[in-house]
Amino acid sequence: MINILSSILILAGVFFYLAGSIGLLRLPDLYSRLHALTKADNLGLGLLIAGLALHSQDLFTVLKLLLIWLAVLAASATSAHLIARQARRQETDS
Amino acid sequence: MMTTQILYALTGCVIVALGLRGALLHASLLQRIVAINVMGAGVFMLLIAVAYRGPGLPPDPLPHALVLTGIVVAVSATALALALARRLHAEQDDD
Amino acid sequence: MKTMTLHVFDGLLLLSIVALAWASLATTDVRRSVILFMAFGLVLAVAWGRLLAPDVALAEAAIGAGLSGALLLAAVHRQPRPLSPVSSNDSRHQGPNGLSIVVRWAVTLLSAALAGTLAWALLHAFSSTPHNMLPQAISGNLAASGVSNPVTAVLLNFRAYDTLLELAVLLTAVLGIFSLGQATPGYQPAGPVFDGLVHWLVPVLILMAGYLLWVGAHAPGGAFQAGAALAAAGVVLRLAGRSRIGLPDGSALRIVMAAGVGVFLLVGLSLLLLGRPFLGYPPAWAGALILLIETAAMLSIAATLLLAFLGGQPESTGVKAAAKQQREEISL
Amino acid sequence: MTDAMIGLVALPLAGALATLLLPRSATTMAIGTALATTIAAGLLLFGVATQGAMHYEIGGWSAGLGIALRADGLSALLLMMTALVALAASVYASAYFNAASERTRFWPLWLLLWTALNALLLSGDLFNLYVTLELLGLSAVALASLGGKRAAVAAALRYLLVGLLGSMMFLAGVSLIYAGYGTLDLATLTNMVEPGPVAWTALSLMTTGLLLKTALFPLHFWLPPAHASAPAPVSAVLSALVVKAAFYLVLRLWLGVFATVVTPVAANLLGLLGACAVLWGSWRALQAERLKLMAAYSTVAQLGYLFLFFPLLLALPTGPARDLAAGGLVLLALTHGFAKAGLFLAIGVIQQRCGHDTIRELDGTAQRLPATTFAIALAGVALIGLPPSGAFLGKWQLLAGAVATDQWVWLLVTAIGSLLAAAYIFRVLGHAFGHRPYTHQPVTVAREEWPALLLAAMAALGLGLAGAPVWGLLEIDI
Repeated sequence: MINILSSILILAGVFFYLAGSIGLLRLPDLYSRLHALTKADNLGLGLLIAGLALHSQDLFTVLKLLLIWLAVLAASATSAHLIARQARRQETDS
Repeated sequence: MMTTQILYALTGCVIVALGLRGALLHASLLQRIVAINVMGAGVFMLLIAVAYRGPGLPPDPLPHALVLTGIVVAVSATALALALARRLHAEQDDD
Repeated sequence: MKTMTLHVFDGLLLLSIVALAWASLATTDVRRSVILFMAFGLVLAVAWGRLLAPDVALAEAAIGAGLSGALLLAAVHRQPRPLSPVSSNDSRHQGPNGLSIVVRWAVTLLSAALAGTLAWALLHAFSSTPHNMLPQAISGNLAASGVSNPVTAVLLNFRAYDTLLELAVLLTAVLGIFSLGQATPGYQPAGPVFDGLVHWLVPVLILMAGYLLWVGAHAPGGAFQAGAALAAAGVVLRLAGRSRIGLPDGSALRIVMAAGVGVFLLVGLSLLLLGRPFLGYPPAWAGALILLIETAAMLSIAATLLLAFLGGQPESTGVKAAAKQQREEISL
Repeated sequence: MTDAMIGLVALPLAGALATLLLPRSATTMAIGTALATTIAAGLLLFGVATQGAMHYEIGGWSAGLGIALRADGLSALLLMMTALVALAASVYASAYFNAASERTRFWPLWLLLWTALNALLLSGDLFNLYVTLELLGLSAVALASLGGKRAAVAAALRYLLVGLLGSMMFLAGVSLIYAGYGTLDLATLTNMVEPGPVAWTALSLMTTGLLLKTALFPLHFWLPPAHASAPAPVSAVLSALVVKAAFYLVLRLWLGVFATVVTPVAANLLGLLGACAVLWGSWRALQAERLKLMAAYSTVAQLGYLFLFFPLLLALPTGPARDLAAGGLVLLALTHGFAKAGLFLAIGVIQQRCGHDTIRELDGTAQRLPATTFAIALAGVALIGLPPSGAFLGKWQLLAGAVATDQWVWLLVTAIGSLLAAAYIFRVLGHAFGHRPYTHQPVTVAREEWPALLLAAMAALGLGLAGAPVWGLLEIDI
């Protein structure tokens, strides 16, 4: 039972990664691409980690996986913000 | 499980060749430093492939320690090379 | 079924590694080349994980891709951006540095020949019976080494002399950087979002460094990975425009820089005085001595990598007025 | 006596840390460390001479697992030369650098370079050799770029990139050896190695890496600018010791570990490259405008002579003739070390006192700087290979070996090389003894001229007249 649930979660996560990557390639300008990447990949990672957490033996590993997810969330959100602000600033300058 | 070992070792050789080619051909200093790091990564892949003993068996720890030492040596050499390149650019702007 | 998927995974992983390496070296735009190199480093860390080398994967991600990438990006960031962005393809035929086609083909053939002979020799080496002399010796002596993680045992006990010289290499690099001039000017103070991240991230990084140092005795981790995590905390503070990034001043800084090699040498020589061989820890104290050396090495590695990112000796922060320190225009 | 081996690595390393932590009294501590290290080298030489080759397992682990330090006749001699040259250059450097800031930056790097040289000459483990080569390369580059001038930084950067490429090649060879034989210890490797693709490829990779670092002919392009633009004591040690350490490794690999794998064809190739180095280096030295550039090209040439010995040693059957030739090779290497160091130190004095080192405007230096010009002349005697010098004995064995094995081409190359060497030395002396009357009274700079004089005298007279023990010591082999 656990295996089926975790494989569903992992498959969903991978699907969102795929969506993020397609978004990166297909979307026209920088902002929408940033949008796609940050949102889809973070959700994908969340699902992936949920799936993995079901497999892990002890609570400590689950907490470590959660910490990874929080760190990636914060890092990608901040970097997306900084890139967008920088792009906006260059547009207003030129 | 020899195929995995051979697969990774051959890729290591390809990366060493790519790094060497880049190091010899590129003009800009930064790209030559990147190329030498890529070549180093290729050699490290050789070492780690040699250490791999198969999916179930524990790998040989000695090459792992060698690669760890190699990575730290590579980063210190890169840092010095970048500092020299920065000083060179600074000198160029002055005169 | 299981080995089939593993082979597919291996194939994809190796393809992406070679593709990233090729792309990073084929482009003539330095910025693109550095960013692709960082991606190459991270995918390489996945490859080390796949080959059951977690210690090396940690170090590759933290130092190989992380800090080397930060150093390279800082260097690219300082380089003046080329006025007319030369599109990479028209400079293709003329070659990155104007070399004629003959030279480019000669170098390509030379590197291909090197790869060929290397592969030929490796295949020959793999076909002969695998030599298990050293792995058995390591696992045999692991109990007496004071740690249960074999990689740390090799690094800090069996081949401790290598690690001592390697810390000396790190110290030499930073002394060389010091002799080339002062640190680069700092960065613009960060906006609210980045500042918020720094407030939260830096303590976590410091805790993680302590954890990595402690766990190194029985699981993947150790002084190098811990030092890299600590240096990452300093780099983030530096990028956020902070003037105090955790580095001590003047003579205290010199003590931290020399701590790694100093403690190592002190332990080795004092053992010599006690009649033991140089760097021959008595099995009873081995664990404690290794932890002592690793702590000093972590501080030394963190300070050295951070000073390398700074690009030189930081002015003594006490006297520096904000006005005097010329800030970069581009805010990060 | 084996503690002397540990002392040879630990003392300069501790000295480097001490000069880093206490910058104000750096000079006195550095000279103290230099003296202590020289005493340790002397003890080691005495130990090896009396009790034979020494062996020390670091950490008490057996050679396969841990790292073993080894000292035989060859390494003890080279360690002694390193110690004497570095001691003399340290005394010279204490007077050469007048700015305190330069001095505090110089001493730690200088002692780290010395640690790397000693660690390399003592190491008996392949990967440990890679780490010592990197430490040597980085400290040499950091010292070469100390001047901070544009030419020095550019040359140091090219030297670093070439050095990194060489180290990566060496590491590729080491990983191949570990893949094939499962061990990194040189002693166990010596009796495991047998001719085959692994040994050939590994040896050629390691040798290419080392030839890059020892600047043999086609790969020498980085050496002249790097050695010419470095501060005087640094270029003295770069030319006399750093390139020689890489040559020592080629010697240790070709005639020791991989002796059964080396083919005469490969040895002749090395000899050919050596011959080109001799001719090309001497020719460029003759055309050099500046004294330092001439000395740097002369290093490229003199290293060429050392590689000429490889085809001879391969062709000679093991016996007294081969031992004589091997002794000649070591004596030539030692003499070049002392002579080139003395020459560079003397050139440093001229550059500091006269502000330039262009050969054409040298007239009057004989009257103004008599001791320095005498040091250059003595070093010249050793570089050419005139009788009283050790180089004469070395070249004599080279010619005897060439005659014994009917390889006349090396004989021809040595003759032309020596003539060209004589040309570029006498050209300098000709300018120095200009007939322009010089009114001021001569200048003597004791602390800088004495080291140059002693080194040059050691090369021109010491090794020539007292060269016999070298052969005795070389009998002691691992």
